[in-house]
Amino acid sequence: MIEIKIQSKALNISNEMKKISKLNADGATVTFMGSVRDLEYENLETLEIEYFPKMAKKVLNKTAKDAYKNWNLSRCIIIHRYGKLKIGDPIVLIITSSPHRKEAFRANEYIIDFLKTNAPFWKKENTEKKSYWVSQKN
Amino acid sequence: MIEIKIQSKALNISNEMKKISKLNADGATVTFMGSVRDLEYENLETLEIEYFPKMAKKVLNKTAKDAYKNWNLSRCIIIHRYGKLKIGDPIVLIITSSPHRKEAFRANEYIIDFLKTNAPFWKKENTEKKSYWVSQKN
Amino acid sequence: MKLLYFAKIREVINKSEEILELPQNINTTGDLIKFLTELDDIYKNAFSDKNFFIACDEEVVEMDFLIKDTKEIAIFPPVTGG
Amino acid sequence: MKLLYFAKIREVINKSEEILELPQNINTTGDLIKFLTELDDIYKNAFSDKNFFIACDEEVVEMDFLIKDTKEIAIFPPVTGG
Repeated sequence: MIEIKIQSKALNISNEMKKISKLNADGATVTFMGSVRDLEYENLETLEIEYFPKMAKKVLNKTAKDAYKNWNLSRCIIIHRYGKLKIGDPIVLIITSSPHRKEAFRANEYIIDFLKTNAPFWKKENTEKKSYWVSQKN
Repeated sequence: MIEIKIQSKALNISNEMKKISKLNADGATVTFMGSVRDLEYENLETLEIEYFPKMAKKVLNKTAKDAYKNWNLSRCIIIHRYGKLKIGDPIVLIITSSPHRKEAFRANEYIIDFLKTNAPFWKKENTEKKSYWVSQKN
Repeated sequence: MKLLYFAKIREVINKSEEILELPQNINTTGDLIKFLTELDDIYKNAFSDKNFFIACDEEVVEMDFLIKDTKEIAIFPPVTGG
Repeated sequence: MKLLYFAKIREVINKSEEILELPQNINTTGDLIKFLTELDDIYKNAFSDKNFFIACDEEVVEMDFLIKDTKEIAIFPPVTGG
């Protein structure tokens, strides 16, 4: 089962986990959640996420499919938010299930790594004084 | 923040995630959940987990502390169930948070690997006909 | 040709998309970038740091990609999602 | 000495714990296992596959561990949690 969502509405982690818990005879489930962090030297007011809808959907779908096949997953969920977020808000949620934990871990990490360097989303940090486009790092 | 629980009552994943979501300005959160799987050639009726309470608590605490220190975590939660479980029930939940995802992944995998080979828990599979103590693999 | 711009590049060009009639001699993505930078300083500024990607019909391509069958070209800075 | 048994070993010995008076010449964990296997076939059966661990006061130790300061010794099969 593959599920991809790109949404502006808040990410309801516990709802997603409730769904998982209901059908979790998979052995191992790994979840990655990335959230908005505060800045080091300034206060973040909002984080804005812009994206290229058609391509983002394509890239996330392909990433999920590759992971699903390569690591023999039984489930793969990717949810990514766009729009204006606040500190602590989840940005991305990746859930991978497999009979074996190594596969679930490897697949999950592959997806977030690939997504960070290939999925067309861009972050802008708005502080009280200024706005900055986040630059790519790793 | 380190939290260790060993409990017979059902593991409420979505509640744990709700707690996390409320204070998740950590950047990266990785969750591992291990659940009861069905057997390959027979139907599992229950999975019984026996444990050595005093030592289990000690081992989980030490594992969490080591991971917390080595990967610079901001949070580490380990919950392990004992008693009689059914197919699909979560057995173990490990949550690791860190500013950086690599640390959260590495710490989480370290904890589950260490726990599987060092924490004094034992699984017994009860089918309609027989009971088997699970043997260690990896 | 339909062109899409995202993030910082969108801000510098001050457009999220536009349709441009391209001259006959524009064959590759590299030709397109050269054409735009010569068209107006606003594009020159947007592409000056060379830190951008080009996607033809949602596939990232190199500067020698032949665009004759492309419907839509997106130009954007390195992605920062996740 | 207080002895604790878990899982399959508990089942074979048919006790989860017991207190045994150990002879003076039992110095190491290895001595203890030898003493028990000679005491009764039930222990011999429990330890016959050599696939067990010994924890002295909740720390896993080798067969040459000196037990004179130990309060509690647990014997159990390889763990299978997680």
